[in-house]
Amino acid sequence: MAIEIKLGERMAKVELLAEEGNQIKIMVDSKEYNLDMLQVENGVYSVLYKGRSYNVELIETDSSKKYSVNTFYHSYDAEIIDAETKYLQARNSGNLEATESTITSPMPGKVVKIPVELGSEVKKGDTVIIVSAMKMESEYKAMKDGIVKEIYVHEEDIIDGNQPLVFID
Amino acid sequence: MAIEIKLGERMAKVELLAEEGNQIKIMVDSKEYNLDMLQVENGVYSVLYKGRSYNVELIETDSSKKYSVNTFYHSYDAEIIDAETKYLQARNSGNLEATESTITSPMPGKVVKIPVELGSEVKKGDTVIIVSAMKMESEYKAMKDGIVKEIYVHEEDIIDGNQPLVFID
Amino acid sequence: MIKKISKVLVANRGEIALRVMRSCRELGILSVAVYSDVDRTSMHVRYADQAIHIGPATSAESYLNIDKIINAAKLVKADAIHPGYGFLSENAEFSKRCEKEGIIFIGPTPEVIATMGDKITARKTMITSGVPVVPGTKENLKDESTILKTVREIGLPVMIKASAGGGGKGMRMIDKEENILEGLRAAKSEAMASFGDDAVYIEKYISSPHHIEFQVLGDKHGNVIHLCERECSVQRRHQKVVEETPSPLMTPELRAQMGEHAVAAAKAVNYHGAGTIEFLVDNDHNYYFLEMNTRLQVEHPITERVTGYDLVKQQILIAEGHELKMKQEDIFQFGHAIECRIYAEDTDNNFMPSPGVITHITEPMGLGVRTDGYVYEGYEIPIHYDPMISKLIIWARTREEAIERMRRALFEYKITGVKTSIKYLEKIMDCPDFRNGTYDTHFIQNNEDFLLAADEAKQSFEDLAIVTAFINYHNKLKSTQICPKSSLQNKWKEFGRRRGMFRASEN
Amino acid sequence: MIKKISKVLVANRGEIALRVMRSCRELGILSVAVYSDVDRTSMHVRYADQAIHIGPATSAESYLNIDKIINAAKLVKADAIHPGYGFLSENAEFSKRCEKEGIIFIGPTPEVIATMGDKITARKTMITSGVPVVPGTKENLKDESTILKTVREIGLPVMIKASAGGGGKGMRMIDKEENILEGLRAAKSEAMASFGDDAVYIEKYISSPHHIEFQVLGDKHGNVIHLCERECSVQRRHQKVVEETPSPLMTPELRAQMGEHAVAAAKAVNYHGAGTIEFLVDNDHNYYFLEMNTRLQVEHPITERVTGYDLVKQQILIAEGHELKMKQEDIFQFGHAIECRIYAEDTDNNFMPSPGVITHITEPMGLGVRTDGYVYEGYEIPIHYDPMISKLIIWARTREEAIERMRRALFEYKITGVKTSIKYLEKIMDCPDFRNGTYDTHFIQNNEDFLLAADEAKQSFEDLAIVTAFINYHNKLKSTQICPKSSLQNKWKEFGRRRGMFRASEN
Repeated sequence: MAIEIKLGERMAKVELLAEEGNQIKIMVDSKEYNLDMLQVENGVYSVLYKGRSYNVELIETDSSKKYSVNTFYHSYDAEIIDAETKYLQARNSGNLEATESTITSPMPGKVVKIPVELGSEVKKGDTVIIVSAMKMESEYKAMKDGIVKEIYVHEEDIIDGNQPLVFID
Repeated sequence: MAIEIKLGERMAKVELLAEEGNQIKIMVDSKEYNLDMLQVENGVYSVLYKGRSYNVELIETDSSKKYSVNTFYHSYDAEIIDAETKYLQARNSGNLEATESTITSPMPGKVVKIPVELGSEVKKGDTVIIVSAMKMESEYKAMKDGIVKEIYVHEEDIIDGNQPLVFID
Repeated sequence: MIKKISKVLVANRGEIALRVMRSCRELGILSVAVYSDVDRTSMHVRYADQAIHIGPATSAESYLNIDKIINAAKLVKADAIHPGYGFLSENAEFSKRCEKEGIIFIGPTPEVIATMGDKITARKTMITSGVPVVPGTKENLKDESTILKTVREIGLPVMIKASAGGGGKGMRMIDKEENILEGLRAAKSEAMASFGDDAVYIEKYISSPHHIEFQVLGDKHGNVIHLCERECSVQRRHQKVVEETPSPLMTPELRAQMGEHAVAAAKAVNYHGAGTIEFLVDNDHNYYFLEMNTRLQVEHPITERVTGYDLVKQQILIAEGHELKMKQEDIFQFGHAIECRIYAEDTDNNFMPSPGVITHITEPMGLGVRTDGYVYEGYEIPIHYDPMISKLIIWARTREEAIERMRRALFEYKITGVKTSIKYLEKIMDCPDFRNGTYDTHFIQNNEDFLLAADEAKQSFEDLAIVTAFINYHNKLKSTQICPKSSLQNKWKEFGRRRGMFRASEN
Repeated sequence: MIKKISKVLVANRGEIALRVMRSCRELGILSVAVYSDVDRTSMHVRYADQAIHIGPATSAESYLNIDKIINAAKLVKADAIHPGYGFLSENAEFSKRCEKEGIIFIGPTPEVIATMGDKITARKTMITSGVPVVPGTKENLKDESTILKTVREIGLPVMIKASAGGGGKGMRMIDKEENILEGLRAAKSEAMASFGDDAVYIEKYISSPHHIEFQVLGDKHGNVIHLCERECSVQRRHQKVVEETPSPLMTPELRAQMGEHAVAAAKAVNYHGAGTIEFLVDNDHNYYFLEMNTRLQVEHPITERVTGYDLVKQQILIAEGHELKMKQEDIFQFGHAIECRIYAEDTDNNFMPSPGVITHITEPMGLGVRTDGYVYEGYEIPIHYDPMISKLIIWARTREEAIERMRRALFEYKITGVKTSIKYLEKIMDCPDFRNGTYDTHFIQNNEDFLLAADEAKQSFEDLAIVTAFINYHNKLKSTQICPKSSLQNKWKEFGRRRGMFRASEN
C-alpha cells in the first residue's frame, strides 16, 4: 500500500513495506524506517525508533483524511491524498476564486453582527461578519471587491468552524 | 419497556415511563423517579435527582448484561434479567452441583502449580490448583470429595478470571 | 458572633467553582452548583452535592442574573454564596441583595465593593490613608488650561485613563506636549462611547513597570494581614499569563514596606475577606497603588503554595465571623511558586480561541505540581465562556528549580482536541529575560520574536508525523472491512483486546 | 571530583520509574527505560527518552536479570543506573557489577548493601556504633541451655527471628517459659525450609510498637544528615498502607535524639546516597534500631513534601560526587504530609489482587495534592507485578487539615475497571484511632471490624445503581438498531455528537 500524504507544503510518498504485530517497516520518500509503533490510548501512539521513545497524538479534523498531528513540541497538519482526494482536487482546480469568495471562520462561535446585507457592495478589507467565541470577537473581512450574494447565517446563530458564512461575487 | 434487574439478593422490577432528552421518568418496584441522567464520560453517568448531584460509574463484566456499579462509596453487582437470561436460568436450575464441581479463580493470573493429576482422588478442602497474580498466590480447594475428571489448564498458563480450571466429579 | 455556614452556593463555573467546592468539602460544608444550558456536563455540576439549572448559555441570563442566583440559593436553602472571580464577584448590587435576603455573601460589603470599584474614589481613599498612588489627578478634568497645568506638574510622559474604564479603552499615553489636548479629547470620546461616562483622570506614566500585587486577609474584627506578593508582569494585552512568588524584583525591606501599605489600604475601607492590592513598581523600587480587587484572584494558588494557607477556607472562616488565627509574623514564603494559565487558544494564529471537544488529556504529576482544571476527556469546551482550561502551579525550593519543574510539567501536560497555549508557555520558560528574572510588563511585547519563532527542530519530526498519520489511516481502512459484530460489548474491553491482538498476532 | 551524569538507565517499572525520570528531566539528564514483554504499553516506556526491551514478563528473566540490564545500559551508553525500589535495588552483586563495568550505581557500595542486608551483621554494627537495638542476641544460638539463659536475661516476651528472613517466616513470639524450646525449634526448621539457612536470633518483644523511620542523606565526603521521621505504623500483613510525617508520637526532643542515632547509624557504614533507618518505638519513647533500607522508600514523597527536597535529585547529585548543600540545621518540617497507597485489590474479598484494564480514571487535584501513578485509561495492569497503582500524597498546615484533605482527595479519585483500595483508605481516615493519632502497628488488626464494616447507607443508593444499569442497557439496545455507518469517523467526535444529540433532540 503506497499513498501520498501532504504535510504543510510537503508532499510525501509513503509505502508500507512490512508489518508484523507492532513492528513495521515503512518508506517515507526515499528513507526507510523500522519502527515499533502502537496505539496506546485513543489517538495516542507510542513509537520506538532506534531505541528512542516518541509519543505522537493524532486528532482527526473535518474528515477522516485530515489530521492534526502533535509530536513532542510540534504541531502538523497532515492530509491523506488518495485517489478520491486527487479526483476532487482535479475537479476543483482553478477554484482559488471560490475560496476567496466564501467567508468562513476557522473556529466555532456565535455570530455577533453582520454589517452587510444581501446585495451590499463591499470592498476588499471591509468587515462582513463578526464572530464571538470565548469572550473574544473576531472580524472577518472581504478578500476581494464584490457584491454580497449569499448570507448563510443569522446574527446570534451558533456556527461550526469552517462553515460558509457569506458569499461574495 | 419493563425488565427485572438483580442487585445482590434483591430482584427489582424497572419500567421506563417517559424519556425526553436526558429527562427520564422511571419506576423501580413501586417507587417513581424523575431524573436528569446523562452519560458524561465512557461509563460515567451524571444524575440529578431533586437537585442533588450524583455520579455513577458502570463497568460491564463478563457479559453485556452484568454490571459492576459504583456510586459515591458503594459497589454493587447488577444483572439484567431478560427473557434470554430467564431461559438460561431455568435450563440450569438445580445446577448447583455443577458449580461445586468446577474450580475457577475470580481473578486473572498465572497457574503456579497443579498438585493433582487426572484421576486423582480428592477430599473437600484439598488444594487442587495454585494461581499467582501480582506477587500474591491463592490456593483453590476442592468444594466436595471426588475424582479429578478434567484439568483445563497447565502450569505456567496465563488464565482469565472465572475460567474453568479443574473439574471434579 | 459566629454564624456557622453549612451550605454554600457557588455562583460560578469552570475551575474556580471546583476549587471553591474542594475547600467546602474539606470543611464539611455542602456545595451547590448553578449551571446554564450548555453546562449540564460541566465538571462543577458533577462535583457539587446539588446542582440547579439557572438559564440559557448567555451569561446575562444565567451566571450574571442576580435574581436567578438568589432564587436558586433560596430553593436549596443555601446559607452563603461564594462568587468566585469574574461574573458577579465584584458586583456591589449582588452583595447588597445577599445581605437583604439574609444570605452570607463570601466577600466584602457592598460599600467596599463600590468604593474600590470606582477608580477615582479608590485613589482618593488611598491618598487619604497615606498609600502611595501614581502621581496624577483625582478628579475629572474639564478645563483645558487646567489640564495643561496639571500635566506640567506631573511631568511627561503621562497616561489619560477613563474613570469607569478597563481593558485599555479610553486610555492614551502622552509623551509630547503638543499631543496633550488631542489625546485628551480622543480618550474622553472613547470613554463616552464605551462606558457612557466621559470622566477621565491623568496619571504619571511609569516606564519599565512591574505589576506586583499583595494578597491581604481581613476579618470582621479589624485584623488585617498580608500574605506577601505576587509578580504578575508577564501579561499579553493586559491579561496575566504567568505569575510567580516571590517576585524576582523583591527585597525583604521592600516587601515589608509594600506589605504595610497593602494592609493600610485594606484597613482604610474596613476590608474583610480576601483581597488583592495591585501596585505598579518601577526598577528603582518606587511603588504606586493601582487598584484593589475585592475578590479571589485567578493566581491565588501561588500564594497558597508558599504560605500554606487555603485562601478559600480563610474566606469562609472570615465570613462566618471568626478572627484570623495567624498573625503577620507567622507568615513567610517557603520556596518559590509559579503559575501558568493554560488557555484553549491557537498561539500560532493570533491567539484565536479554540473551543471544542477534549479528545485526550494527561495531567502532569509528581513533586511540586498542582493542577486546577475542570475539563475531562469527552468534555466539550463551550464557546460562551472564558478560554482558560486550567492553571498549572509549580513549587520548588528555588526559582531556578521551579522553572525546570515547570518545563517538565508542561512537557507532561498533553491536551488534544483543542489547541492550547502549552507550547507558548514553554517558550516563556526558555526565554532569557524570564529565566534571569529581569522582566517587566513589556516582557511579551519585547520578546515577541523569541516567543513566536518557528522551531528549527520541527522539520526533523516531519517523518514521524507522516508515518503516524499513515498507520492510523491504514488501520482504519483495515477495520472497516469488518462490521463490529456486537456493539453491546464493552468498548474498553474491546479496545484492550484489540490492542492485545494487534500486538500478539496481527501480521 | 565531580563526574557529571548525562544519561540514566532506570532499572525498574511502574510509578517509581516515572518518578525517577521526572527528576532526570528536571536536571536535563536523559532517561532510559527497560521493559519486559508485557510492559511495551507501560507509561515508563512512553515517558523515557529511550526504551530497551529486556525480556519476558517473569521478573527473573527481565527486571531482575543483571546481565540484561547491564547490556542495555552499555547499548545506550548510559553513564548511571537508578534501581528504584524493589527488584535489584538492594542487590550487592548488582551494585558491584555496575562498579566493575564503570557505570555509576545510584545507591550505596556493594559492601554497605551486604552489611545492612544481613540482619545479624547490621545489628552488630549498630551496637558497636552506640545505636540502640532491640535487646537480644547478635548471633545464631545453638545450645538450648544458653538459649534459656539468654531469654531469661532479656526477659519475656521475646521474638525468635530468622537471620536471613522476612515476611514473617521463621518468626515466633514467645510469652511463656514452657514454650521457649518448642518455638525455637519450629522457627529454625521454618527458616531452613524458607531460606536454606537456619540461623536465628532472639529479640525482646515490644508491645504497642510504632514503626518510625528516619530518612538520611550522606555524600561521598563523609557528611550525613537526616530529614526527620516517617510514621509507618499503619500496616497490613507487614505491608505499609498509610504513612505520615511528622509522627503523632514524636516530640522535638525525641526527634533530635533519634535523628542523631540515625545519622550515627549511617556514618557507621560510611553510607552515601539516600537511606532509611527503621526504628521500633514504644509508647514510652524507647526506640530500637530495626533495619536499614539502602534505597529510596515507597513513602519518600511525604518527606519531600514537608522538607521541600527532591530526594531523587539528591541521590543523583551525591552519585555525581557533589557535597550536600544543606546542613542539619537547615532541615525543618513545614506542615503535615500523609501518603495513601492505592492498590488494585478487592478489599471486600480478602484483599485479592485485581489486575485488568483501567476503563476510566479521574485523579484528584487542587491545593496540597500530589499523585504519583503510572496507569492511564485503556492501560491493562499486568498480573505479573506489584498491585500498587499509585500513591496519593496530601499536604496541609496541620494534621487535622491533612486528614480532611485526604478524605476529599480520595472522594475525587475515581478508578474504574479494576477494584481498588480507595474505599478502604477512606475508612482508615475515618477511624477514631487514626484521627486521634493514637495507633501502633496493631492498628489494622485492632480496627478490623470498623474498617471492614458494611455501610448502612448502601441500601439507599440501590435504586440509583439499578436505574443507571437499566438506562445503559436500554441505550445499548437502541444503538444496536443502527449499524455504525462509518467507523472511519473519529470516535470521540461521535461520542460528543451522540451526547449532544441525546441532550438536544432524543425523545
